[in-house]
Amino acid sequence: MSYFGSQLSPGVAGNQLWALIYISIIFAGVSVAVMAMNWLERKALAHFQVRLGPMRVGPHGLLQPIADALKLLLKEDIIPAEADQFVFWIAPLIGLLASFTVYTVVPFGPSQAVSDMNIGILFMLGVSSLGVLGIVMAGWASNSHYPLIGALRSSAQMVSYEVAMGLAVVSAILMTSLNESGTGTLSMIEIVRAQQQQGIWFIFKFFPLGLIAFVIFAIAMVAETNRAPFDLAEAESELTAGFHTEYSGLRWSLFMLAEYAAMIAVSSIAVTLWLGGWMRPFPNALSAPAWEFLFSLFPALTFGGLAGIGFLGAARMPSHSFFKIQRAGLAVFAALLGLLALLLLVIAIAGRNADNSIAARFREGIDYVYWFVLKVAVFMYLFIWYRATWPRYRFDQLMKIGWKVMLPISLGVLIVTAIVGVIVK
Amino acid sequence: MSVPTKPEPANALTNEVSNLDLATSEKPYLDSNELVINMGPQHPATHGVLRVILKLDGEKVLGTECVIGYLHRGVEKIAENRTYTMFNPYVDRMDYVAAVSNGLGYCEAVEKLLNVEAPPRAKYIRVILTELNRIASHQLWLGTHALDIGAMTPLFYTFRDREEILKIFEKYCGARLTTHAFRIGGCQYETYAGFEKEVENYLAFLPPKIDEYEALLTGNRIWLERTKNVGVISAADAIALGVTGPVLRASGVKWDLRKAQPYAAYSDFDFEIPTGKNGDTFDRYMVRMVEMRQSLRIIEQAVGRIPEGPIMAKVPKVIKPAVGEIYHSIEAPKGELGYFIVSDGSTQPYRVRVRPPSFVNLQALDIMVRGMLVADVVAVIGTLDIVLGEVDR
Amino acid sequence: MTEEIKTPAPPPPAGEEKPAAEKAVPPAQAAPPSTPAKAAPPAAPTAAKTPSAAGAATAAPPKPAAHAKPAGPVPVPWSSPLVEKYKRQYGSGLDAQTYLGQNYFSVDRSLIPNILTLLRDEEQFDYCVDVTAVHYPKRDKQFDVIWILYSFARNERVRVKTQIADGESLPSVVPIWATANWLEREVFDMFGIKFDGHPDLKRILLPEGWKGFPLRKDYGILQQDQEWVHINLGIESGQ
Amino acid sequence: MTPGMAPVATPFFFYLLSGLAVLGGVLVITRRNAVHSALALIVTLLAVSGLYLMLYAPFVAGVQIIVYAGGIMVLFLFVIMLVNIERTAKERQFNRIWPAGVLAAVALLGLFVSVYVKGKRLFPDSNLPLPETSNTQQIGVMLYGNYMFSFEIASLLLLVAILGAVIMAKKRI
Repeated sequence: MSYFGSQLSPGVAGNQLWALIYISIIFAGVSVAVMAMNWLERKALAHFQVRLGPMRVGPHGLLQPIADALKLLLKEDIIPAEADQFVFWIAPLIGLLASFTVYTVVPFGPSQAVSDMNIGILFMLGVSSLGVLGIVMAGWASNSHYPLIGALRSSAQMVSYEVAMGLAVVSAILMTSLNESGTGTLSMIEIVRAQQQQGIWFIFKFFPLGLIAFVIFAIAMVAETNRAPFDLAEAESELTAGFHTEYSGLRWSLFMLAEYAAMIAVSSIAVTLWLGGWMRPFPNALSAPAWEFLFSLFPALTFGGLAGIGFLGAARMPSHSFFKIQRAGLAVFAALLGLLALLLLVIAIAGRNADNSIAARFREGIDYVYWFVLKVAVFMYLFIWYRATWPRYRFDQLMKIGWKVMLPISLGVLIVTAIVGVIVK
Repeated sequence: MSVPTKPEPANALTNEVSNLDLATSEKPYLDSNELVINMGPQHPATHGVLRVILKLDGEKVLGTECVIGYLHRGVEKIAENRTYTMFNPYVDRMDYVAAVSNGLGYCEAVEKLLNVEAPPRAKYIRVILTELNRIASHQLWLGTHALDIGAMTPLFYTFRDREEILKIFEKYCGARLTTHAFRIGGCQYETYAGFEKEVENYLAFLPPKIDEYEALLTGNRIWLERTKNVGVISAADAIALGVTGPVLRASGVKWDLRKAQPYAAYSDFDFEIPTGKNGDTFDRYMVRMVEMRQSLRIIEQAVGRIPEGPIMAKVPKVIKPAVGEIYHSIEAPKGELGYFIVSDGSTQPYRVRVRPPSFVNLQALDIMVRGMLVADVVAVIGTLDIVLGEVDR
Repeated sequence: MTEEIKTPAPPPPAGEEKPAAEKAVPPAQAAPPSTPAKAAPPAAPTAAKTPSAAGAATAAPPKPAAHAKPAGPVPVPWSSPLVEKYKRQYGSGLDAQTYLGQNYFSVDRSLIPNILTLLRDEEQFDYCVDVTAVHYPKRDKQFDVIWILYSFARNERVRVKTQIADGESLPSVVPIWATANWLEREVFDMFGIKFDGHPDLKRILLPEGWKGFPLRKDYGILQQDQEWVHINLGIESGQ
Repeated sequence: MTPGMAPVATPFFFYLLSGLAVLGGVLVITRRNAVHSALALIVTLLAVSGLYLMLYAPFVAGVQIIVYAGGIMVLFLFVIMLVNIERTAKERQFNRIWPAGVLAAVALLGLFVSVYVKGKRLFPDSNLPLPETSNTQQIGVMLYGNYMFSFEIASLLLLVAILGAVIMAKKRI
């Protein structure tokens, strides 16, 4: 338990036990987040489209992801006769592995990360770029034309957008070097710290340079994760289901898991690089203890609000005996949320003094994770919003945007950022 | 009416179409050029059971071949074994999203053969229902077309609004899709109480919804990129290929049977024929969007002055047209829908030939997608607005 | 409904009844007057009928049709400058008639590619609406093949028909109108009429390898290619 | 990697990664299916990048993953997938000059062995100090300072190669 008081991430501190615990927590957390995202996507998309979405399994379909997961687990796992068995079998695992490995360096807080590598961002980009291997292998191993075309599209798309993405990332890293010592960093935690020191999120740095780089990254990350409007690899109207046409059951669900995990991962990169990572809004300007306390109430307020919505929903259910169980379920769910809110409130109040007490440490950690997750959640919502709004790009247009628009702009932003950085220094 | 230029001799269009070498028997070593993929008959974007064999170079389409007939029910053969009246409901099953138009065409053709004319009140009701059906058909087209191009949301909006039309149909004749709304000689049903009110409500209801569709699509950059200069067909090619309806009009030919050879009561109404310039997918989209608004205009004029009077002409109980043959066509939502009926003087038609617009329009797919990408094939199939029930009959 | 603009009031004699008159038309065909009465509305778009006028017009004609069985309108010769011209050119191989205001040529099989080419090139019938056929099993020349043409410039429709025997083929009109490709394939599919020079004459709606031509009159409505069904679907019958 | 972090089971990981790399290498040349070969190559590249990490060269390791495993190999696969695999799989992979290949391999092995045996004399046995901090900056200084010219020459060479490839592949530009 020597680690417990330290301000380092377990990987850096060399504490393997806590690293393992963190890994488990993050793995479970991401899996739950994927399920929540699944539900949220279906619900939000439905409401965009004048529908209700899942309503039957659990109150307001809350248990739908569980039902889906169960169904997928129990489904027959079909491997096409002419498929390359081994590659077909291993492809989803590679995708999953790549998208989950990335989380080792995602900084949910200054010490709330599995590890802090000094090449953190490089590691993230590198490993997430391995995810495409899973798609390519799946497409090829299926031995079918639609998956093959999906895989070809996907690989070309990812390789193209990685370039613009990387250049945008570099321009953010360049900004980290604008300190006294003049040394930048690739470490995810240090990047956030640099923003803290410079007192500005990089999205607002050298306005509009940071914003442009951020926008480029935000576009490229949608392309990287094969989401609408860049979901050509799985364009259902053209390629039925693209690279996973031949997949079913558990293996298919692994692809979905990998896709959503990758979405969360790239959003984490964006949050870390441009949106101040775990930092709450205005940590420098509004640093008085009163402000600190006010902001630390946000987690409790959020869950309280969710609980309130849950109770409202339960109250608004039709008073028919059919809805008895649903109403009760929703009420229990809301009550759980309320309890969580209460717990968070207690922690926030108990840890309001910035001493080194356990409560204060807890409160801090919760704040960090809360703000980080909130920022990531905004991106998740954007992903859904994009999907509901836009048609799909065509392949050549996608390439055109990647190479002829995004690449020059990101290169230009990089150069201008460098020049401005030198001048400012 | 603008007269298009005389079409080129059509050899270039057709000769290559069919000799598609699908059996790529001798592949050179490290051959990476041609990929033959089979799109359909079960495919999300082929609007039913169309099967398109695509020959691709990477993603570029080198040639297509349509394989149709999966939904062939022998409608024309059935017609020869049914009386004129009995065959009437069958026509609804061809273009089932525009069943009212099919019925109108058939009833008018038989009426013409019988040399009777529906009373004016019936004609007005026919116009209102047909135009409502045209809007419903275009809405369904818009939703599925947008879905093909990847925009999910318009589908649900258009279905929501189409529902209101189907409700009117249901109240009028009890059916929503295959309505069998008209009878030979007029209409069977008088309008229900409140019919005019509901239609007028719909007239006020729809324009903001069309604005909504347009807000989602018309100015959308991705939509523009996906539709502009995609699936271009020139006026000359369109005429040579017998393409009709919005597809022809989008190529710049201002030709609409409702104006050119007015039937029912269309000569009473004031409306415009929208045309496009480039004959690309975007023009076809715009033409149909404007057509919806023009249909509303027609309905608005018609519903205000439905004449009083009978709804059924005096037609014999047993329909036995004299020996002879007749061709009658109407402007269905998809194009020229024609019926060629041969009578031998008996109670059953000797031959009924349906000239289906979807069938003929689908022929244009090949020249529209050559040299384009796979994604455009999907867009073009959508923009042709085919209904396989009508293609295969 | 406007094709008949040029048609003057037709003289009573009905001319030779080549067309659909395979089953002898009963002699009592005293009805010609009713034809022009009904089928001559003025030029198209202005033909707004007032309700009363239309009502009066429609009330009359059905009555004779209701009593005397097939006593309907009969085809009358169609005379127009176009017809005169072609008659001079081709003489007896060509006949032009009007039925219920719709004009058609009945031409000899030998004239087929020429007259259609002329109609497109000289008379601007640039749109081939349909190609279809009718089967008359009791006739020597069993099939009527019909081309329905339309001219955008003239806003006029015309039909061209010809008779061929079973087994005879026709020249394809695909070089004239590209649209005829599928339409001819359908005629081939349904009637077994071959078109020479068609780029890809094969079945279109029925599967390849199907035996029989369903729209021939000797093909029963319940009939199907049992062998094909058995081999390809693995069931005894599709009925 | 970072000061304070104890090297974990170094010999074990070294042998594991080396073994993987060698195994991957063997699979690359023995698999008949080109896609399987490419996948084996990816394993080798990843193992090598692990070795880089053990040598305290995280930047090189990261670049190895991004450029080789994530970029180049994807392009490899991209090309291989378009190729008619069935035919390549059926054909004999070894042609008549395989004895020459074996000879070369034996010679290389001999070289390695001799270096290993005489290594002490060739390379002075000195425990080089491990880098205290991230060596990313040092790499940058080297590339854009000391070895600027050769770096630029290399990039020029790559540009020429790209142009050549485009000209050879495109029938018409």
